[in-house]
Amino acid sequence: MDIFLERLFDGITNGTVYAIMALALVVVFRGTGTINFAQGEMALFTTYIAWALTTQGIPVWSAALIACAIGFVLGAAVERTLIRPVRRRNDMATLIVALGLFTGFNALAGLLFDAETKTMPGLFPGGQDDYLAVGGARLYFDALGVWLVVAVLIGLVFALFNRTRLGLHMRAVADNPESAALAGVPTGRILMLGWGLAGIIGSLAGVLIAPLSAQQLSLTTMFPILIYASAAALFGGLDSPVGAVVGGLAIGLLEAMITGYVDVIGGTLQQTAALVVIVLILLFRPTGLFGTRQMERL
Amino acid sequence: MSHDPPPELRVGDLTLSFGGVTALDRVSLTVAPGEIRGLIGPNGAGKTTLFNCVTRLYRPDSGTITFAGHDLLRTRPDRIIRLGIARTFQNLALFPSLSVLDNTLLGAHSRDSSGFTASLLGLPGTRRAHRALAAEAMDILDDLGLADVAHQEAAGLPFGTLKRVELARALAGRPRLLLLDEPAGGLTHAEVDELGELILRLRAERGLGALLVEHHMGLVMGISDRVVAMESGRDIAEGAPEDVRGDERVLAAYLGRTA
Amino acid sequence: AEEETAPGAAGGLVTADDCLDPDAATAAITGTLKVGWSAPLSGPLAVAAGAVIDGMKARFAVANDAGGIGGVKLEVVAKDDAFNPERAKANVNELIQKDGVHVLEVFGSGQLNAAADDQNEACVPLLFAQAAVPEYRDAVNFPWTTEYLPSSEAEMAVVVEQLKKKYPNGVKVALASNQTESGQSYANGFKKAIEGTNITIAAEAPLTDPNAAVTTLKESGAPVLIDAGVTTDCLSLSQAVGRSGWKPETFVQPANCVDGKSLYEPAGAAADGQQVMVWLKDPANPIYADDAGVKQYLADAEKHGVKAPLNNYTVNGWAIGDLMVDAFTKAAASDDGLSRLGIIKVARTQTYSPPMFIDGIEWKMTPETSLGIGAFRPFTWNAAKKSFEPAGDVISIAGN
Amino acid sequence: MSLLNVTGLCAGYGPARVLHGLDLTVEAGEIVVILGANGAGKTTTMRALSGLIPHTGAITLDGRPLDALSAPQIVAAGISLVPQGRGTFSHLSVLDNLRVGAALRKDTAAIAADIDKWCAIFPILAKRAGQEAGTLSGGEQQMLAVARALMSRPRLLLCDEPSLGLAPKIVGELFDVLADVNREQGTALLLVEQNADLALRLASRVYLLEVGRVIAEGDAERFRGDESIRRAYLGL
Amino acid sequence: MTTTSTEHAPPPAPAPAKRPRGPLLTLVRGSAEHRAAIAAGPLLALAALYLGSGLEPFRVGQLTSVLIFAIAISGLNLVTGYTGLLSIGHSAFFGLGAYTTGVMIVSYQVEPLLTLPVAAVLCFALGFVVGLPALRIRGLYLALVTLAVGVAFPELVKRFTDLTGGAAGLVIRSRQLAPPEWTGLGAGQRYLWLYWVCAVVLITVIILIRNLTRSRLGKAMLAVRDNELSAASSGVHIASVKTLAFGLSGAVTGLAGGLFAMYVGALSPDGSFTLLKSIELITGLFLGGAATLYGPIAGALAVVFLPYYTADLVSGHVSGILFGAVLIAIVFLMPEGIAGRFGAVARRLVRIEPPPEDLPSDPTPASPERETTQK
Ligand SMILES: Nc1ncnc2c1ncn2[C@@H]1O[C@H](COP(=O)(O)OP(=O)(O)OP(=O)(O)O)[C@@H](O)[C@H]1O
Ligand SMILES: Nc1ncnc2c1ncn2[C@@H]1O[C@H](COP(=O)(O)OP(=O)(O)OP(=O)(O)O)[C@@H](O)[C@H]1O
Ligand SMILES: [Mg+2]
Ligand SMILES: [Mg+2]
Repeated sequence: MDIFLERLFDGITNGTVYAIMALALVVVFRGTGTINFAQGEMALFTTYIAWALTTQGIPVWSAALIACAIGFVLGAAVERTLIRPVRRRNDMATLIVALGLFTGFNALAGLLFDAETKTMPGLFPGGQDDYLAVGGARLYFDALGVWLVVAVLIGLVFALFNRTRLGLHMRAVADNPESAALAGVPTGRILMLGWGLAGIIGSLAGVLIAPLSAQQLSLTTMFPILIYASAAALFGGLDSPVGAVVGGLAIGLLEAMITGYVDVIGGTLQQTAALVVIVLILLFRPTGLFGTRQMERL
Repeated sequence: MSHDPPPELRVGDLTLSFGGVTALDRVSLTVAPGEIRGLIGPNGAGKTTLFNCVTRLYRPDSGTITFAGHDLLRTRPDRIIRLGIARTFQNLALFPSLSVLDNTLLGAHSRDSSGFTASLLGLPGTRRAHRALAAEAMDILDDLGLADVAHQEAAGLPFGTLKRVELARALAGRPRLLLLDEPAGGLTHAEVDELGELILRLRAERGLGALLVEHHMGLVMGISDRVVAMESGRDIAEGAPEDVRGDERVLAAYLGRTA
Repeated sequence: AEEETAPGAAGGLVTADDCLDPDAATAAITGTLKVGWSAPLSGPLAVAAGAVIDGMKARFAVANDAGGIGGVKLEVVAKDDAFNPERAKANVNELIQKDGVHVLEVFGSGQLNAAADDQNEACVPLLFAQAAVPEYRDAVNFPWTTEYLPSSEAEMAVVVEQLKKKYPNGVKVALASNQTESGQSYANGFKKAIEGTNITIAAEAPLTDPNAAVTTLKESGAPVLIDAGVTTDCLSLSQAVGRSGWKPETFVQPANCVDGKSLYEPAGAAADGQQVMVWLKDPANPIYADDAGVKQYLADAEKHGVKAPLNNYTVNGWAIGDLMVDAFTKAAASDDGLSRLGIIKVARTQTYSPPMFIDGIEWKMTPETSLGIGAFRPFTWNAAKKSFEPAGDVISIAGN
Repeated sequence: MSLLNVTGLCAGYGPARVLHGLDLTVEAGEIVVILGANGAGKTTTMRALSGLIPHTGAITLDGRPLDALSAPQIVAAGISLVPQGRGTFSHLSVLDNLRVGAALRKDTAAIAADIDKWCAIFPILAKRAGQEAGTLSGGEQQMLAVARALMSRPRLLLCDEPSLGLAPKIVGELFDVLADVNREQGTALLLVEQNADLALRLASRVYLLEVGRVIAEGDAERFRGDESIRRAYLGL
Repeated sequence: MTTTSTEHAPPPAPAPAKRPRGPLLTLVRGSAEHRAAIAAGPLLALAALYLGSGLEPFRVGQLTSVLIFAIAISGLNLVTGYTGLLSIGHSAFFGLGAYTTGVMIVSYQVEPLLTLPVAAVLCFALGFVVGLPALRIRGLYLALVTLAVGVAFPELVKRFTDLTGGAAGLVIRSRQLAPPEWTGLGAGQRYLWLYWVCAVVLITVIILIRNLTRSRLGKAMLAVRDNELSAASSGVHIASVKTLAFGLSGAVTGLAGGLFAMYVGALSPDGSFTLLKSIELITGLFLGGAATLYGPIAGALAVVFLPYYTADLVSGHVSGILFGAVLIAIVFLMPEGIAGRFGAVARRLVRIEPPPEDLPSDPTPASPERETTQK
């Protein structure tokens, strides 16, 4: 039983890591209708900044807040200067700009902070004795902390989109920017805000993830996470914050359980297996678990 | 082909609902070969939904649709046109990045029988076949006054022009039955008249039937042999244009005082 | 089955006869001797590769200050391959054809694989490659190539030697393996080394997710944990082990985990007692405070502005530089003189103990075996003192 | 001073020029209709006035130049457009579509009242309130588009073929509604309409467009009555 | 370019009546000059190839990798450019092709060239299978399916160590790649042999794709990209178009993979066949110009030489930053891709007019770029 619990906790923790990044993707998608492939590397960059601040004696919570603020500015600035001018031309231009940013931010982090692995202090107590014993398994506070943050975040994002005017305007802009402008929605500001908010979530994700990640904080920390976060977001249904979290948890749990219990697949194929399961599910729910069914009317 | 049953469209007790909205409610209707049948009804009556069922974009909850003896509900969407039914779309469903000519040629897709390998190798036969289709498409464009824009991308053309491109594409499939969803939308008076003449001429020349959804009363009443009126997914009146025009329920639900 | 032999492998002795351009291979090198690197200068491995090159450059600077190799100065030309085999191949060809380097060096085994044929045909020695692929320890097929990193098999043989001593009646082992090439060659090396012993593998788990791996391995109840991983696994595995509340009796980390400051200290108590096989002196370790080689190294490193003198990669780069200088010097004194042929002939038979190698460990190449490093000294991490402590004498597998 | 004053308006798409120096005025509270054949540039005019495409020439609203304003700023200045092809937010509910229409307004209570009002005028909107707008029928979406544009309570409403796809009865009702809005709120209207008869009945003045130029203008009265004009320009 | 500046005022005014200057050259379609111009293209290309072969061997090597990438990107172009289905899994096709060739040469001593058709066929099959979910799953959700394939490939290679050499990789020794005798090339001129093989394959691929895009299937692919439902109503069988597009795309990219195996000789699952390779291909495709015939060549040049020169110019991480910046700059300067841009310039300089009688003799516009410009 306790080994099952341990795997469960492992899976949930990994899953929340994917989920939180997936949330950032969903915010950009819902707010602007694009997928930001550079999200992970932007988060990596701000996490490095947070790390650098902690080495200057700044408490980790303050460092995280500063990183979030920088993430906001960075996201907004990138949208305004790099994304917006090309967004209208075609989707693929946006994709390439994002890939350029992906390379650029990664290299910039490498240049400013060098490529060596950093140890990022956690926001929550992460010592070897900071755990709750649950049925013989250990539930560490830092993992629990991330669970909680994700729970709060999903609530906030959900409320933003469904309960506030800002959220309504973001959805309108993502749906049809021209009509939104014709309705008086300041589309530019909304797009910037969307990317800024995603920047905040991404930064928070980075700061939370780095201490838990097997790779700690290094130039390769975020890429695999972004991949699984994208998978999670798609699985959940791209425009659904709840879906992002469920998708993230599903991938994390699938990975943990497949590694743990399916011997044939065990060693090398658990990521493949997790994705294959997801694809199979998608065959039955082609627009993700919680995605709105894209009804095409002609 | 001579022993084919006449291409008659029969819709029987067609029902489809989306969640709480019943878009079609036991609609029945036939379009005889070569008949021009008007279909009118208030907004949201289910006219487009009926088209979508016939062309298999929607799957009805119950009911039957047959055309020339074929059960359309067991026919793949891309096979519909091979049976001889082509349609236009109310809100334009063109291929924006393709030229007007290519848009039209796609309407003839099902008639292009060039083999895959042959076209990959660029064999002369396939080129000839292709050229023949292109020439035919050009004729249609000429007919519709679209020759000037044949090589322009569809994106960026005025709405009225695009409506005609829709029609050109449908005609390129050499259908036996045309489903026209508000073809006069965005056309000027003069153009509407031309459209009416064109439809009549097509029937005369090719024996083409049409199911015409239109809010332009002049056009529907002017060229339809018979008219069906729908409301809230049901057929409420049927008959000669004058009779339907005078029907109480049609007046109340659809025509209002402007009629 | 192949009867053909590669150019220059006549009876195990390197010659330039079959080279595309034999004269160039035997021509005396004058002016400057260029060592061309293809290495990941960008991306996640940039720091490691950069440190190795930095160390080598410093050692060359020392040699140049001392007059070079009989007046010939040493120079390093480095090109970025972003750890990508196809770019490494292109780099190596460009280094040979355009930059006219005399000696090559690459970082990574995929990169070595991509470069080895071209470089052997061109008869440009590729010395002390940063890789450990068994194939290139073969002087017949790859006469112009030598590798620096000790073979995983050798290292694991030493580890198993240790285990046999500690557990004469056999023991169950939990094996955590990384799914990359070096991880797999460690794992395979270990499996090979335990053949015929009564050491058995109780569980094996991939390191893709360290927590999940530990959960599985801990469940097996094995008292010994072997990490068949790469540098990035060292710390994460200790942390995962610590968190799981598991205390393996013996926990062996791979040799590339020797960086105490970054890979052991952060794990705190969890890393205590972990064992690692070492061949280089750690300039930061107090036990070498009085070591002449280390003192000289630190002084020279400072003088030539080495960025991270305490970093294990820098020390490695320095040691390789040292080995190269030794080889070049011996070549200059040989019959073939300081030529590409002279250099490779020396490199294939070189025996030398760089001052930064742990005393008792030497670099040894013979026409029969091209092992290079064949001995290690076990160390254990002392978490309280935050340093490595020797855990026995140098163990050698050279000769068996 | 006119409410809307347009002089020398030139606009186009990329290198292609569509409007070649258009002059046009709309007085406060007036209803003006633009007629013209397919491709004459009617939609382009509307888009330029709304700030959707770049232009040269001068546009003023109540004497205030609009040329430097972005589309949302033009809405704030009091101009609202019902675009051709409707441009509803297809993945937003009908209600949310209407709410977005009031993006610039702060008077929450009045917004709610306006939503109720439009739902009463177009009962289908109330019936479909929670449904995604993209699933509405063509005509239903057209009603939604008009209602949404009016949610911003503009001083000048631009309508690009508002009757497109509407049932005759609804067309009649829509023109009544527009007349009401014009009368009650003093909203000026600039219409583009293919249904010339209907438009001429509503409008007081007419502009006739041909390949990006005004070729005739005058009182609707005159156009309505003059057979030769009707035949020459309107093909009636 | 339809700039619809909705927010940032003031919208730039259109250049006042500055009609683009008249073309330098006007050709009548079908005239002798027009034919000469059409023939000049291939001749120039052949001349360029011939000149390239005379460069230093390492340069020829670089050009060989350009040719290989051009083939791989052409494959991706079929499914992503023409059919509009974003694939992040093409690294798997590239890898499967490479490993097919590698395994056949190393384990079964098959003549290298004979492995290429096998690689293409296997990759066609894989593509076909990947295309199957495309029948139900669309848009970005489909990208997830391709992502799964991309992630799976290296994992599978590692899993089947006996066949593939696993994580340690698979090495084809250069003696197994010697040029055949009839070429008269020595073992040391292997690089030239491979260069010409790649050139021939690329030319063949381009011709086939050109024919394809003008054929019924090609038009159907574009129609599916633009509007799936209406394509279906026009009689296009979406399912077979998508699966065929994926299959052909996979086959072409797999062919490139096979050539790549011969070029690099060393295959490692983590080195050349990860998602990063897919990203490289996507980058090349869009830099070069999606849905254009020659875009993949321009893209391949960019993918090979951009990092090369940025790494030459500045070292280490700065080169990464520079690379990212150049990528973005290209998108800003040439949103339709390099080939798209050149096509536009060329069309401005040279106009092709229909013959006076305006018979629709050749319905396809003179420039292959024109019919396929991105939305
Ligand atoms: N996919 C769908 N989901 C929900 N409701 C739908 C869907 N498709 C159609 N409807 C509803 O079905 C009803 C019929 O729509 P339909 O488009 O057939 O009307 P129509 O008769 O063509 O009207 P119009 O004249 O306005 O085009 C409408 O009320 C519409 O809201
Ligand atoms: N996005 C665009 N890109 C390029 N050209 C365009 C674009 N939109 C319109 N045009 C061109 O501008 C001209 C005027 O078009 P516009 O849409 O303004 O006409 P219209 O008078 O509204 O016609 P309709 O009555 O058919 O709606 C047409 O020649 C058209 O081709
Ligand atoms: Mg309809
Ligand atoms: Mg218009």
